[in-house]
Amino acid sequence: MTARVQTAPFDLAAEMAGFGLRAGALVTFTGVVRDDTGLMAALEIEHYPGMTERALQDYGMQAAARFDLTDWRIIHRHGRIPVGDPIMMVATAARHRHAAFQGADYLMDWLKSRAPFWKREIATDGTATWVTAKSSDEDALNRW
Amino acid sequence: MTARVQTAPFDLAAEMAGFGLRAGALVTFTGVVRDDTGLMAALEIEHYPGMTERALQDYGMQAAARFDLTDWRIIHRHGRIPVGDPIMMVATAARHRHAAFQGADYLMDWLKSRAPFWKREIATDGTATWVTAKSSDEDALNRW
Amino acid sequence: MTLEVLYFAWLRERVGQPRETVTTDAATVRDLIAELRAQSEGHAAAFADMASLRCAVDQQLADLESPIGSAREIAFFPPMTGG
Amino acid sequence: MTLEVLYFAWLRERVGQPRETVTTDAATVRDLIAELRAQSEGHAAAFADMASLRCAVDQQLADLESPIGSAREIAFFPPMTGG
Repeated sequence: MTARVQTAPFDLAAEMAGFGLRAGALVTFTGVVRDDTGLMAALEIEHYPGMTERALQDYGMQAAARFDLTDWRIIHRHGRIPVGDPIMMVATAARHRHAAFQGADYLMDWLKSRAPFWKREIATDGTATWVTAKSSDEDALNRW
Repeated sequence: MTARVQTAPFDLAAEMAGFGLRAGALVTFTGVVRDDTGLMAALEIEHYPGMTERALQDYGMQAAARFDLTDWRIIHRHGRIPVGDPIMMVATAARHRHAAFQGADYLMDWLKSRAPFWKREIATDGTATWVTAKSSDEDALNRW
Repeated sequence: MTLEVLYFAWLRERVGQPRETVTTDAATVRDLIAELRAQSEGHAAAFADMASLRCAVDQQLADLESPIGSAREIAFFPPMTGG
Repeated sequence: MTLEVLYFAWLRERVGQPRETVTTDAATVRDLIAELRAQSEGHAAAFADMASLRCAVDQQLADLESPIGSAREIAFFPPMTGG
């Protein structure tokens, strides 16, 4: 039941060691910096220190209550993150698979639209462009 | 894009090394032997050699086509699996998170009800009881 | 026609063996079951609950009306409990 | 009343600074914005598109009608793009 914000890379394996030990179902989601155009070098992620940690903790606790999660973990990086690197992960543990899936899916929808992070795409030529929020992410949140 | 059936334990970390490298979204599901009563020692899983491998491969390919997965992996153990040990895992990679989540969820529903595995619960006193299929698993499959 | 018939889980336990070779002219899976059921008490017990019976013809899931055709291997088992 | 006002992402870039201390009697976030907007061209640009404006009052997401009350810290930023 932990949320962490950090610049350092994380290792899915290390994070999952001992996670949700008594649960029957574990789900992880990992978001990775993607380069669709071949022109992207990195993401640069700004966040709101103080609020971020609190928001992640809140969303984790909300998900745990709603889906009866026995454990959860949220890790989100900020700073410069090169293409191919993991950006963030969530992990959920529950007795049954649907709860674990739904908990992770729900957390992702909240993180996308309600956690105070802002992404900027850094191109190989150095130009930087703020990523625009997608209305589909807002729609996804309204499912819950 | 691999399916494996094995008696040996597997390591989520090792399985995910290099998995779905170019994708933006990775989802894993791990099923673990749960002991709700404190009376269970292990699961014993029987399968249908030959058919199992073929079925897992088929379901993986179906999920990949349907959800545009860039990679997928299914590992399912058989034989005796002690409480706390991982039983099986699926991993999916896709450009976007919803596809990765749905692909993994879909695969799990297929594996639960259409992959030729049969579970027997082995109690600490040695008694063995076949696990009965749940109608909720059949319902879950009908969602797709 | 000669077929390999396989049994899994509690069907295997009731029949008392994991597989047998049968010679049959059955057209469908259902016809084959009728013949198998007559072989022993164990067979009859294995096929007592048709609602809990699943089958595969040449390693593909099938239903009771499936034709046997030139199949080599028919398997019977309870509802699967994977995952 | 003295408040810390924080800016993030392109609002920060437009305002030209990540934070400032303001003295205000604004009752709501919307009132505060009206005052801030008058401070500089950069502020006006930052608050030009109200549909793309999000805010937090004492690190809790809020809306434009939220009362400022005894809040110590108000933050303005574009729609979040985490995950």
